[in-house]
Amino acid sequence: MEVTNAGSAPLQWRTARSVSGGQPSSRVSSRCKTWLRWRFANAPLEWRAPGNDTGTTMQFTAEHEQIRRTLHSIIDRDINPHVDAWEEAGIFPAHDVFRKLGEAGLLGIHKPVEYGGAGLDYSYALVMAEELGHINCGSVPMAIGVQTDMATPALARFGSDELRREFLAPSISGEYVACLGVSEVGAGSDVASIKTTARRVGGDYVIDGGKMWTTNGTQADWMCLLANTGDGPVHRNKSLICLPMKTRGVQVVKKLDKLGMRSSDTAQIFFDEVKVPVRYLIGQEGMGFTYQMQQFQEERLWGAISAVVGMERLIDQTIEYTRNRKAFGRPLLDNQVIHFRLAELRTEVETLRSLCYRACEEYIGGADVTMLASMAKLKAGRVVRQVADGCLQYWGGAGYLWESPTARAFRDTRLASIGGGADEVMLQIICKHMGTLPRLENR
Amino acid sequence: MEVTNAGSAPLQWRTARSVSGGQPSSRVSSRCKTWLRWRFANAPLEWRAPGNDTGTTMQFTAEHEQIRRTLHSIIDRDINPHVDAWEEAGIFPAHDVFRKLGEAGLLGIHKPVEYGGAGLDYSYALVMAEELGHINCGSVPMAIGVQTDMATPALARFGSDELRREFLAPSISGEYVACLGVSEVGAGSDVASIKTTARRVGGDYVIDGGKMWTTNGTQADWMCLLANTGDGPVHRNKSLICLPMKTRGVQVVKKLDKLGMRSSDTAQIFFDEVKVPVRYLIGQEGMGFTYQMQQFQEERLWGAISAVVGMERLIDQTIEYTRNRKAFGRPLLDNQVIHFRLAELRTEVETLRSLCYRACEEYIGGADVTMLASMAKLKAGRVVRQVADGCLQYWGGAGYLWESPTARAFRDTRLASIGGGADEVMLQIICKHMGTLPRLENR
Amino acid sequence: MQFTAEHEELRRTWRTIIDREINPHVDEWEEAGIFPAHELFRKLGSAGLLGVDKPVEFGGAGLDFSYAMVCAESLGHVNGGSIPMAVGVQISMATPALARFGSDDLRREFLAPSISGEYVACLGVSEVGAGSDVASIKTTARRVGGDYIINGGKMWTTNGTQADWMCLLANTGEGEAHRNKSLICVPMKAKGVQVVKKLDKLGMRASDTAQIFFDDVKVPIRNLIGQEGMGFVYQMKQFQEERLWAGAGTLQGCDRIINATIEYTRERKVFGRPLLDNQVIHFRLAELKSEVEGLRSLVYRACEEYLAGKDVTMLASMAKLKAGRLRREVSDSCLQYWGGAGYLWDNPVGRSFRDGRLGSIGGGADEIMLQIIAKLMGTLPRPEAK
Amino acid sequence: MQFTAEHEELRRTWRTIIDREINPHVDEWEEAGIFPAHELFRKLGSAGLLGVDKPVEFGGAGLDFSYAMVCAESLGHVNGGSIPMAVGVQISMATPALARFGSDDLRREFLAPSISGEYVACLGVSEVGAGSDVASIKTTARRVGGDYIINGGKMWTTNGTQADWMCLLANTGEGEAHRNKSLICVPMKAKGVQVVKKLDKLGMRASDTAQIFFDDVKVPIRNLIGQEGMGFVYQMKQFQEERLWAGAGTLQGCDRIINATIEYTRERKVFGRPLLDNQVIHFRLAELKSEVEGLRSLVYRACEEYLAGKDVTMLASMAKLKAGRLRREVSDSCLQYWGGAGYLWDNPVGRSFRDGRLGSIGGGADEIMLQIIAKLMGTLPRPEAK
Repeated sequence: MEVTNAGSAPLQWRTARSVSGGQPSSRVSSRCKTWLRWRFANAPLEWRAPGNDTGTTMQFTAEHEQIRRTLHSIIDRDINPHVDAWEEAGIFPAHDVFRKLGEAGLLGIHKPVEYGGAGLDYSYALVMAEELGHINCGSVPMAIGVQTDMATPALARFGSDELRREFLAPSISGEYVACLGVSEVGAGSDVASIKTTARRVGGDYVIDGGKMWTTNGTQADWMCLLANTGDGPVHRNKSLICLPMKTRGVQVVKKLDKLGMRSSDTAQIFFDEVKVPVRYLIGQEGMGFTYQMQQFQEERLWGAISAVVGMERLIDQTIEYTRNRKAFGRPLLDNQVIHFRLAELRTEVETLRSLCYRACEEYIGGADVTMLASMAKLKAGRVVRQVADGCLQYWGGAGYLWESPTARAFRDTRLASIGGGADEVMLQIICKHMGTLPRLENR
Repeated sequence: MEVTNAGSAPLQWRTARSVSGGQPSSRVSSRCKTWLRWRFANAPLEWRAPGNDTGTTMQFTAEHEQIRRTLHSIIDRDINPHVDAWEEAGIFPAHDVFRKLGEAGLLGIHKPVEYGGAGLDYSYALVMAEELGHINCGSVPMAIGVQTDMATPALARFGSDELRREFLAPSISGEYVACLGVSEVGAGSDVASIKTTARRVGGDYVIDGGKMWTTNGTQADWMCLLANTGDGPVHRNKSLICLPMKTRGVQVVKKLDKLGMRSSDTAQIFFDEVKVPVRYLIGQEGMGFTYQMQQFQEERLWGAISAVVGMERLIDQTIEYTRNRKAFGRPLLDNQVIHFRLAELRTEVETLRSLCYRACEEYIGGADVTMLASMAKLKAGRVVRQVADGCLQYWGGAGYLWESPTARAFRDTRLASIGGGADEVMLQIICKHMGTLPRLENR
Repeated sequence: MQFTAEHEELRRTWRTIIDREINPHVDEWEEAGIFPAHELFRKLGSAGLLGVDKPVEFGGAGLDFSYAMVCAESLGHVNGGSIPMAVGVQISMATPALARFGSDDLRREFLAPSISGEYVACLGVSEVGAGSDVASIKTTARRVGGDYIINGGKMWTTNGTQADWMCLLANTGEGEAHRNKSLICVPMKAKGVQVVKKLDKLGMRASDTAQIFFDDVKVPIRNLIGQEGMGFVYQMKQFQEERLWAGAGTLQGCDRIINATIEYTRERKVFGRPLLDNQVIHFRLAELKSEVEGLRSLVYRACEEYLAGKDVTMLASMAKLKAGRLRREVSDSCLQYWGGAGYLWDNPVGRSFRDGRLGSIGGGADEIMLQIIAKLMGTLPRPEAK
Repeated sequence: MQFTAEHEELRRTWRTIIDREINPHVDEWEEAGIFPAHELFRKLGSAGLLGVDKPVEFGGAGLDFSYAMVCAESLGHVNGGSIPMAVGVQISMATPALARFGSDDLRREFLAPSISGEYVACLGVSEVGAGSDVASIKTTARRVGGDYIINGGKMWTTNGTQADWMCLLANTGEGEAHRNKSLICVPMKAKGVQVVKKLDKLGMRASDTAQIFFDDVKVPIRNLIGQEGMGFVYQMKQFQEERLWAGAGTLQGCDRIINATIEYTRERKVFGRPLLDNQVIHFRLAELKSEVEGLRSLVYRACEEYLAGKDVTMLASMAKLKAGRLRREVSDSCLQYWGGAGYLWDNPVGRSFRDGRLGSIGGGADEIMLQIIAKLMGTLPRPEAK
């Protein structure tokens, strides 16, 4: 392009906005709207048409708000009052909680309408994930995330109708609890190196091996299992299989005792000649690794956005605590290092939120957001630790007490940089996308 | 040892202190004391015998204080008044300055008495390096450091008497300016891969190649050159050679224009069939790499300790500036983020100083301090950048002005993590000592 | 943020003009300590680049702020911070208030030629004793007959030695510090305006920064922008765009430095393999890139909300804060991997290290951003909250 | 710091006793939320480990403080922070003032059995409303006849449910806050002492931390340590040793965690090679080790100066600050490389993560250290400098 021609460009631009802008990004199909109306019929109606949208994306609609409100009321009524007891018990009643969420339509927000989902776009799922931060711990949100964004996306996308009726529909209604079987003792971050096998014998798969770090593992009705179904190259020999947990040969060996996430049951599981029919295969045989990588994309975005509100709340609670707490004759909060530090942390939180929103927009727009989602997951892991650690500091001894929100956050958030692909795995993925990973490692 | 026996141990300990402690660590030989008396005869005498030492090491004696005072008066009279002009000129008159330091006996503090040195232990050299921080820039201390701790230790330790008379003595008296020829265009941190060669032809070495990043390079009278004198394995084919810079074939190609250290002349130098007699070899042929590694040990410790006082001064200047500067009706310094941050920085500075002192003690005690010296160098590089950057911030626009002490520190200190072995090289050395470097890299 | 073809067109135009008219000259301008503002601005003006979000009546393109933001981002392609800063003053710091609140006469006189590139503008807010603390400025403009008589001085004035006019903030009354100030267009050739010295700075060395004195400078009262006494309020609004500009302006510069470092470390071999193959290097660059994308998202989000008519003071201040911090981190970290080469005077990363250091100081230091954020979070103690 | 053969002997003794009597039981004590202080202290007492720097007359070894520091450092070998903390209270927090200023009678009654391990001591300084702000405690000890009548309460009392006596700081007068306090030995069985609850903490789970109330508790006046009204001053001196202890106590714990991580990552293979071979991992561990050696040097230097009779408040506070920060950094960074295994409850690094978090809070939070350092640097504003 010639610079001399550029002079005339403004003529074009002058009307640009009126052409390109201003179009409502009406993401909610009319069928879905009906569904939403029905689902949220008993909630206070402050309804307005999504057409009011200004055309800039990530402008939240009344439907988004509706989801927020519905989730809040369930959290306030059915979850938060019990969290302390569940943390003490080392488990929470997943079936009870999921049934309530399922009845409210919250477990299938972006799942197909045919199986009880709402068929909404990912921005609605994102809002759901974000609002889970209102729960007073990390375990329950994580369990819900496994159900909605980690164990079911591949099934919803690639599963046969029959399989979706059998496993997806009851997972959306909340009747079934799902878990994800990817990590193993010797293969945490290095998914390609899993050892569990599923051999075809007649019309069955015969499964041997074991899984580790399985969230919801002691309560789950079925597992979305990744296993080696062939001998080929490691990225093409794996399959995803729906495995009912009551099948003979499945042993839940132990509930792992963890630093945090104490109300979440995390299991180690063994498979000893477990037989499931071949029709339990999700999509095509050999495509498991690929499906799982796609599934991870949503898991990562979920992991990032679900951290935001919890951090905001912790910062707010810290503001409140330090405002009331006096030392040397004035509120702790009046210490400049404290209110400045909280401002820094809030800045990091808003940056993370913006990154998640942007990734979500691009995802909805059909882009591959592996890099942005990995960045968001990485950043989330870093920031939650900073926030939990930073806030705890200003509570002093009180923050160190076992049941203080800061101590719980400190324990729970430490997982964020480890679970669902450690920070270092995210860095590796980002490097790959930047084209900076050395050949040797770049497989 | 049996725990049951441990009960009687206190009996032993009770007298421990009186046995092991309390001995004066009289490091100054009587000959040296005489030398010191003579050297510092015209300085105000507040002399006391070193026997007053309490026995804990790194207890400074009157001699240490004497060195400090002598150096201070030279800095105040002959250096600091001219620094701004030298910075502007992009060079400082090394011969003038070194002659003054040489006359005061400051260029040979731990060099052999036979060649004009004071023969004191390394703690005195350390004090000298520390006090160089009183100079208002980084360039001049660096140039002095090259003269005393980078280009001459190997010569002083391994050189023949003749060679030491020819090159070391005038470098101690300040007549000669020395430079160090190790880094090359393609070999900065990776010393083993230098390309410059010195072939034996008759009674001469014929030198070809070139050196880069040579501090004092345009003014030096001689270079302590590292060159390949053979074809063997890279750690055994190198030698150190004294190279007079006026020799035919030595071309000082250009003075490098650097981000900081603006009054230091840094040169790129080429050698085109440069002939020097074989007797200019330092120590044994093929031992150059080994000698240089030893020489680096002192260079690193020097690099670390020489950063301390400059940082302290910058912090003090920042305290003064922010105390006088008002914003929003009160001194800037009264902002808690400022005085707390300065306290953090001061803590880091004291930590670094302690690490240097400890390394020095162990070095004097005969230990191999490669690891501690590398840690000190690494830490120094990190901390000076933090201090310069942190202090500059609180000066606001004034700190951003070219000639402000913070701006100069910001430019000058950035070299600390790069020159004399970058941070990453230090990390590699530390890893090697920790036994954590992978085999592949561990050569 | 949904970018249109027009946004992309704008980016391309900037890129072409930067490659042709700016980058080839930056080194010599850095050496000279100044750049030919009139000459360059006229070129930018002819290309329609100085008024994308300014009213059509005065030569602008009448587009929304997202286009100005694209300008800021595109300028990151310039090899150095001076020119982007100078252009930023012209587009988003000295002119937004005039464009929004100025009379038609005033806009014809000062805005139109600033959009065409005929005039160079500067902003007169900071003073020797009042950098970040804007409310405490001392310069006065007294009404005498039909004129303002201006006395005092300004400090840290970007474009100060070349500017044709200044958007001046001065005290026009005695009242409360937030209601006694006005913005006034001051022709720099007016009698009594003295440009005392060009400041010698650590970085931004191609940008002329001046200290300026006013000694009984007379300007007609019609040079007042908008209403008398509203200057502080206008300036605070103008700051909002300045901060978004600062956030956006950091993005592509960081990308450029990161990319240059990738390229350099890929070529450069140490211990027999590319420097880039060191895991600490490619991981660190990935970390930095993640931070840049985080900032980018924050800037885009703030811009969207600003376009939607919301008060984005908090998000804009966060973006400015994060931008200042991040530019320093990126420059410092990348420089490290260039080794000695990064320490050479003309190295682009070294220049970013010097230039970028201003980001946390100029246009409201980090601490001021923190104060604003704390205030909006309701956590600033009363006595400090003036 | 020149360590003698005796220092080495002391280290070996600690190591042996820790390997035999402590580490095998830590997991069960953690589970139980308490450890058998009397049983353990008696063993330590018999080995002469509870009084190395205490007067020979009362069963101590009469050595200098460097030996106490070696105790602190050696305790880092314990797999968890609770026991070192409990021992630290006994050796360097609750007893130094008594040892230095107490009457012979009082020392025979409370110090001697604390050195032999018969008695468990606790320190009563922090209160619900006065953690870091010691001067503002509310507990009072009024003189009535030959007795003090004590009312009030203490919070965060380590060893609180098992202690035989408390070194109590209470207000014994009305005057100025720094001159109206005294230290008093209070037998925990005295009538009116109520140990209300064992606090349930994030970490240090084998340590019993109590909240304690005093309701008209009578103790004879001869239980006063030193002079009345000097309590604040004594306590400040006692804090100096406490801080050095905290600095020294962090060193070997950090070493232990780093070494365990090296060992683990060397064994653990990912993508076909040891985790440790990742450059980001071995470089990061090198960086952490450098910081640990920096802290070690600072602690040794402070100790030397303390032995030489200097006031080391500043260096000790710096050591405490740096120790708190560093322990968190080391635990957090190392945990990362253990992945899921580090997140398991009984993992030593996970425990260090929980336990170590107290370092920046207990014994004067980081912010208090900063305040002290700022005060000694002369940079604390007047109004805050009480």
